[in-house]
Amino acid sequence: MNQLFSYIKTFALWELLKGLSVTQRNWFRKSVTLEYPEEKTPQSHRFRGLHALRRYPNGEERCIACKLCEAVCPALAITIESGVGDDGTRRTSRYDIDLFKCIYCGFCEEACPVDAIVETRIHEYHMEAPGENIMTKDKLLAIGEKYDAMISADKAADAKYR
Amino acid sequence: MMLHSILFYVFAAIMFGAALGVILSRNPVHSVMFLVFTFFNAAILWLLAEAEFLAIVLVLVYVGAVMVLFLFVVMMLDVNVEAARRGLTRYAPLGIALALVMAIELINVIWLRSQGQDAITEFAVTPEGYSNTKALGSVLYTEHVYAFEIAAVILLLAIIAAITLTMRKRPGLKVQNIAKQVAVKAKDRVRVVKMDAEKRQ
Amino acid sequence: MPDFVTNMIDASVAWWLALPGVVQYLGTTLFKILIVTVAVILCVAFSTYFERKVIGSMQARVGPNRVGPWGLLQPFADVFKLLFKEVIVPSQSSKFIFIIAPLLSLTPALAAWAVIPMNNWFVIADINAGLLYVLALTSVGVYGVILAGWATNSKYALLGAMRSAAQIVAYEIAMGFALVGVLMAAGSLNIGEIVTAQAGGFSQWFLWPLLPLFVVYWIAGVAETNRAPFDVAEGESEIVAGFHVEYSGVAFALFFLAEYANMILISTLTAVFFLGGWASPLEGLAIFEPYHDLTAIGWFFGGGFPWLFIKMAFFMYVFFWLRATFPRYRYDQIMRLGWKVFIPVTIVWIAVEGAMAWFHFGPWSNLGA
Amino acid sequence: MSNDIVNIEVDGKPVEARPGQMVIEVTDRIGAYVPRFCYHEKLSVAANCRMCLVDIEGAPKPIPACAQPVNEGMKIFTKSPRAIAAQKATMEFLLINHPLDCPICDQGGECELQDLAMGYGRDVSRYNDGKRVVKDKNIGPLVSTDMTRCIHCTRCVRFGEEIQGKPQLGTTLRGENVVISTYVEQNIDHELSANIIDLCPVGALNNKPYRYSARAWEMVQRATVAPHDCVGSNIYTHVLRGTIKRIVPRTNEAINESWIADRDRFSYEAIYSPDRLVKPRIKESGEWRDLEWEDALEFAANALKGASEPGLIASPSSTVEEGHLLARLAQHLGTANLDHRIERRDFSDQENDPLFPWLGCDIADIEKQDAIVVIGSNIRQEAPILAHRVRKAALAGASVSFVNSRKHEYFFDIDNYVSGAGLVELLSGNQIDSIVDALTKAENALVVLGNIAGRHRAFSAVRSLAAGIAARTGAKFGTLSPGANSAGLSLAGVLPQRGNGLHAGAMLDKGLDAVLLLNVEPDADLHAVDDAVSKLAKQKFVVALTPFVSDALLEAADLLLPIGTFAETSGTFVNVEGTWQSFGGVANPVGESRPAWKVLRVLGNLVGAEGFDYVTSEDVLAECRGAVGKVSPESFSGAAGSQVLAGADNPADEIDTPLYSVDGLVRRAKALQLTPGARRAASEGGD
Amino acid sequence: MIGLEHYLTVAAMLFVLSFVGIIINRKNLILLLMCIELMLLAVNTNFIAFSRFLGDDTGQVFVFFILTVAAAEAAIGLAILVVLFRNRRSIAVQELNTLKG
Repeated sequence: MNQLFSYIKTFALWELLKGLSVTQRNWFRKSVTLEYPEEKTPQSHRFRGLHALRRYPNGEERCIACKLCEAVCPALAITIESGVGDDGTRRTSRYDIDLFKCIYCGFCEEACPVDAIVETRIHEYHMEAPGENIMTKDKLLAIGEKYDAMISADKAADAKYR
Repeated sequence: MMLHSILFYVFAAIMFGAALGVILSRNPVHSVMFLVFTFFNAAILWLLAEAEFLAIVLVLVYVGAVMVLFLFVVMMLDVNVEAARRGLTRYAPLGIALALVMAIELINVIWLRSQGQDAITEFAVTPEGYSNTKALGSVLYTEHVYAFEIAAVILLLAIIAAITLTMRKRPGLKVQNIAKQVAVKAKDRVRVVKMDAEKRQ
Repeated sequence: MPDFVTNMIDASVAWWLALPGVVQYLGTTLFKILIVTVAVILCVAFSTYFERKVIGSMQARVGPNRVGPWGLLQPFADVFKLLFKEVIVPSQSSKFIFIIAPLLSLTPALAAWAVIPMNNWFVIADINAGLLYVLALTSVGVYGVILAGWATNSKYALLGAMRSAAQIVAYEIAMGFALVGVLMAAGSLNIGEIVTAQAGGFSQWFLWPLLPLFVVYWIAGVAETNRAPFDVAEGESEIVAGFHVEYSGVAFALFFLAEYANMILISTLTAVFFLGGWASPLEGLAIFEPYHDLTAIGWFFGGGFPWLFIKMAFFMYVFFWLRATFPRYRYDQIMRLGWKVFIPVTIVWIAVEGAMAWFHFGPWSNLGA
Repeated sequence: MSNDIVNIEVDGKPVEARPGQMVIEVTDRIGAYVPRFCYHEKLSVAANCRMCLVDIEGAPKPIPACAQPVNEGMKIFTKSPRAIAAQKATMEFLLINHPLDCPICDQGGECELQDLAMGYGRDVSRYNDGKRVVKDKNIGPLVSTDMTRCIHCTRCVRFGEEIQGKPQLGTTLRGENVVISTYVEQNIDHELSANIIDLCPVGALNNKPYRYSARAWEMVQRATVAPHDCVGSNIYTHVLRGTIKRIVPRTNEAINESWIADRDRFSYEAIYSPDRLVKPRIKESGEWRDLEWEDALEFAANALKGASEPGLIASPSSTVEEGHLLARLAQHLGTANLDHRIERRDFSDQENDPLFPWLGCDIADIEKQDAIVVIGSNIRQEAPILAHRVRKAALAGASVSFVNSRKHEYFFDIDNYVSGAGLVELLSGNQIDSIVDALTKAENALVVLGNIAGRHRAFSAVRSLAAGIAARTGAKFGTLSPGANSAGLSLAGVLPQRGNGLHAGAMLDKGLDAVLLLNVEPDADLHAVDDAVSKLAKQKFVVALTPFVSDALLEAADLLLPIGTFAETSGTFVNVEGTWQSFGGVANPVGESRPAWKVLRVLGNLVGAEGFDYVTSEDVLAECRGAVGKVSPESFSGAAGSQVLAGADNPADEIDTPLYSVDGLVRRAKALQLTPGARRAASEGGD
Repeated sequence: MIGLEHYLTVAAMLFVLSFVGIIINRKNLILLLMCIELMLLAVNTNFIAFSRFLGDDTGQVFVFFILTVAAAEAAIGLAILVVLFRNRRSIAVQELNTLKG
């Protein structure tokens, strides 16, 4: 009897019709789309976007070329060359982040002993020419300077959880 | 009827060219494509001869099915083209010689024998409202019904033969029966048994 | 109306009537072809928009809404984008075949429209073996796909082409058998006659006596057009995009056009074969008889092109609905469905039809009478 | 119960030990790890870091394992709560004054203190007072100092006293104020001094040229062999993205123990010097221009093919493979004019040369000798590792004597230093009688002829005399050899006398159609020829395969082909004791330079030589080894022919190549050239 | 004016061409099969021409049967080909000599 019933169901395409009714019901549901450039979702201060290198308030670079970020980077996106700086301290002579390799995991930020490399909340950026995906030290420092206020505020907001 | 003649010559010429392509092209896939093209043109010639049913059936059966099969086989069997084409020029003289003999004989039959007789240049008269399909059907299902049955049996035979030839028995193949899987209910699989708890000894 | 305009119209009509018959015939036919082709292409353009909107709605999204009001100009934006993109021909490909393959795929999809009656007088070529012609052309459409896959010289493309070809050939048979049922019911291969055989309101449509064949035909049609859930030929999860991986720009647009033209064709054919084509469902009701000849809304009661369009649009919607609902079939399941389910079902129903005809039941009720 | 076994128990397991062994030696042997900073197996016990405290049953307090000899029945617990607590407490004390600058410390990642702090350190410091800061010292161009990080293990101090023999670092003050320093500001000055970098368990003493340029974890460690002397010290190169960042010793007790000479450690700097030749160059009508390899090789091949008897001169630091290919090439070109003995000036007795220059015994056996005589050698410069072995022998009580025209400084008791005249005169005089006596008395005695003797204008006479002394006293007789691979090249047949060819000097005097120089700088290396540069310039066509370009080469050569240095090529060196040591290329080639064996291989193809289709250097080596067969080393045993040309035995004419001038690499190593040793040599105007 | 002879001639040319094809492509089984299809096409054309010019639909019935049989032939021929290729990795005719006495 069950057998017969299930045969009838099969030939009546019952399961398929059930599926179709699900999608048809959803037709009437309100759309959840956000119209992106005009509307945006709220963003956490922990958002991990474009990277930046920070300076101390006196203008000195924070980065001390310890290469911990390079070591911790799971995507091998960071390339650092280091040497003795002009003042005899340990400094980077090259600090490149390949944005195509980067997976924005934030490990570099976590690993940094001097809070030099940070991931900002900037997530709307693009490249126009080959090679622009490489964030050089100069570019990273420039971002750090430009968005210093935002970065500091985010760091301050997160400080009590660390 | 000028139009008719022009169309005939044009498509006959194209068909001839395509047929040449079939036997001469280096790549079997191109050969198949040329053959498809030949069939198309043949279908047009048949249409010109007002055999519309067969023309369409030719396209349907040959172009749509048989040639797809050919194409399939040619593409799937990674045939060594160069090796297969070697010797093409070697046998060409023999082929052309035999072809010439044959062509002469055929032309002899077609033209020389018809010399002096009335050339048939007009289609046979068809009655008003004549439908090629209908006419063919009525002949097929009355006079030739047994042959028709036999043809059906031959086709069935061909299907079975082709399947048995190419079927590979793969032992240990696991197959799922989707319908059965979908139809199964929890209570078909699990039996919930109620039992009293045993007393501790 | 100013005189010179009426004069001009009169003059051109006179000029036209003075032309030889052959030229007049060719002219009108070309004009008809132009109308149908442009209409189909416009339909294709808006079905892409329609599809995205429908699927969007079913997924609680909005779909295209940026280009033009409600995104209505999106299809044109897409077309322009595709037109201006470079057509990349892979260096190891078979160049000539690679380029003509999209055309081979589009031509049959458009050519099949020749025999489809839009209403009781508009048909480009009213041939007797119209049904066969449609079948032949749909079976030829496979060449575009199979040659595209082969000419690309990529394993993904070839696999996609192989899948697509095998699938189309398999479903061709079920489709053909379903149409055998239709032609048994209509008693003609002429599509116009098939429509008129269904005259007399929606109760007379072949949908009812041939319900299993209708389902089979429709599903086979979905499979023929390589649409979801039968789109293994371009299954992006396994074979990237199947036969058209390497196609770009206009060449890709042609494939796109062919696919949608085929969808529209299948929708229209389903309407024609099973839903009475341009006939109105209210046709058979005597109370509406007097309104058949009303100028603006007469079609609503008596039948006309709008009904065909509405039915076609419905089936297009079902195409999108299916796509939004069902996950992709596995290849062996597709083959199983085609060979082991549909063909037996159609054969059984043809036998049933034979029985119905024997007992003068349904469409055969006035047979021999 | 025998005297030489004591039974003890470590962590509950019974263990046998030799009496007098320290506990830590036993625990190390059985793999029960005890943390330590000051203990080092090659140095004396200091027991001042207290990290190795272990729990010994019956002892009232934990006892340092490095300073506690084992006793019968001793029960040691390395992991008992008391031991662990003691170790943790020690670690906390050590960390009180250790700065938290691991991120900028070059030792970070390979730091013993860092590692042990992970295991024994607290995560929060309880120390709230000010930390101690110590001023850094400038102790020379090789070693950087960050003395604040010092934990006063005194390994460096003990190294100076015990290994160098020249204490340079020491501790001053007491308690918290203890400071390691050089007392008065001065550079450390010893050929092995940089080993303190490896010894320092923290980041106090670090590699100065390497400073801040890489981290320990990101470099790839690749083994190779040092190319600057005949010892063949085993080294590791640390390579970052194909560039050598530093070199550290690879322990091989049979050769270099765990030390390497400073020049082996720092010569890599020259690989990246601006002098590197990065593209083939050709001189056309006096003007140099760059050209492509294909064209350059064509030129070279045509010149060699067209020459009637071309001359081939290889540096003694060329690999066996290069030597073999050169010999094969010479064979094909129909010439026997090939030589690698570019420092030798007297060929009169060359027929009696042994199969290859041999030390007379294994390197490790030097320290077991009872008497050693070193003749005509500044052995600390020629082979620092051998000098260290000789010093070890002397410390063990051997009688070590020197015969040399000039006096050199050694940091151990020398039995007899005979000097002040030419070598022939010294050896044939009676000043050496007491040395002969010592040799005769000794059971194991060794006479070693050095490179000063090897470059002597009357080398054959010196050699005969020395061999005569050895034969008279029953001592072993051996020679040092220039370059890293004199032995290997002799075996590979890069010698003219085996085919009646001309040696290097004679070649250039004769004038040839084509000369091929393999890694030879005519001005600094080619001692065999006086005025080598001008003589070469007179040759018809000179092809120089060289990693470096110099004014002398630009003057002397017509075609320069850039080849890789020892780090950029694979190859094999045979050292002075006859050990074959193969190594692979470790660094990416600089510019368009190519391994020399590949260049020679292609040259072979271009001149149409047969069988030049080697794919790897291993193929070449296999063929060469097959050709050499099994050889047993032999000492020179020729007859004493002490006739000397007038003026040949002139001490002023002896050539003593300074420590940091032995080859092109060392001469271009920036840091080495800044050392006191190099500056001293320069101010003396030595060569 | 197009007459029966025209059709017959076209068919004859097609037939001869396919014959040449069989001879020069005698090593390639697939092409042999295709040439045979071509021959059948020529024959079919003749049938249709005769049928139309003589006004007898039986000719077209013959074509119908020939199409049927040719489809069957092609299916079996290709099946054999596939099996052959699977077993020998080659479809060269000259290598199929294991049945030689």
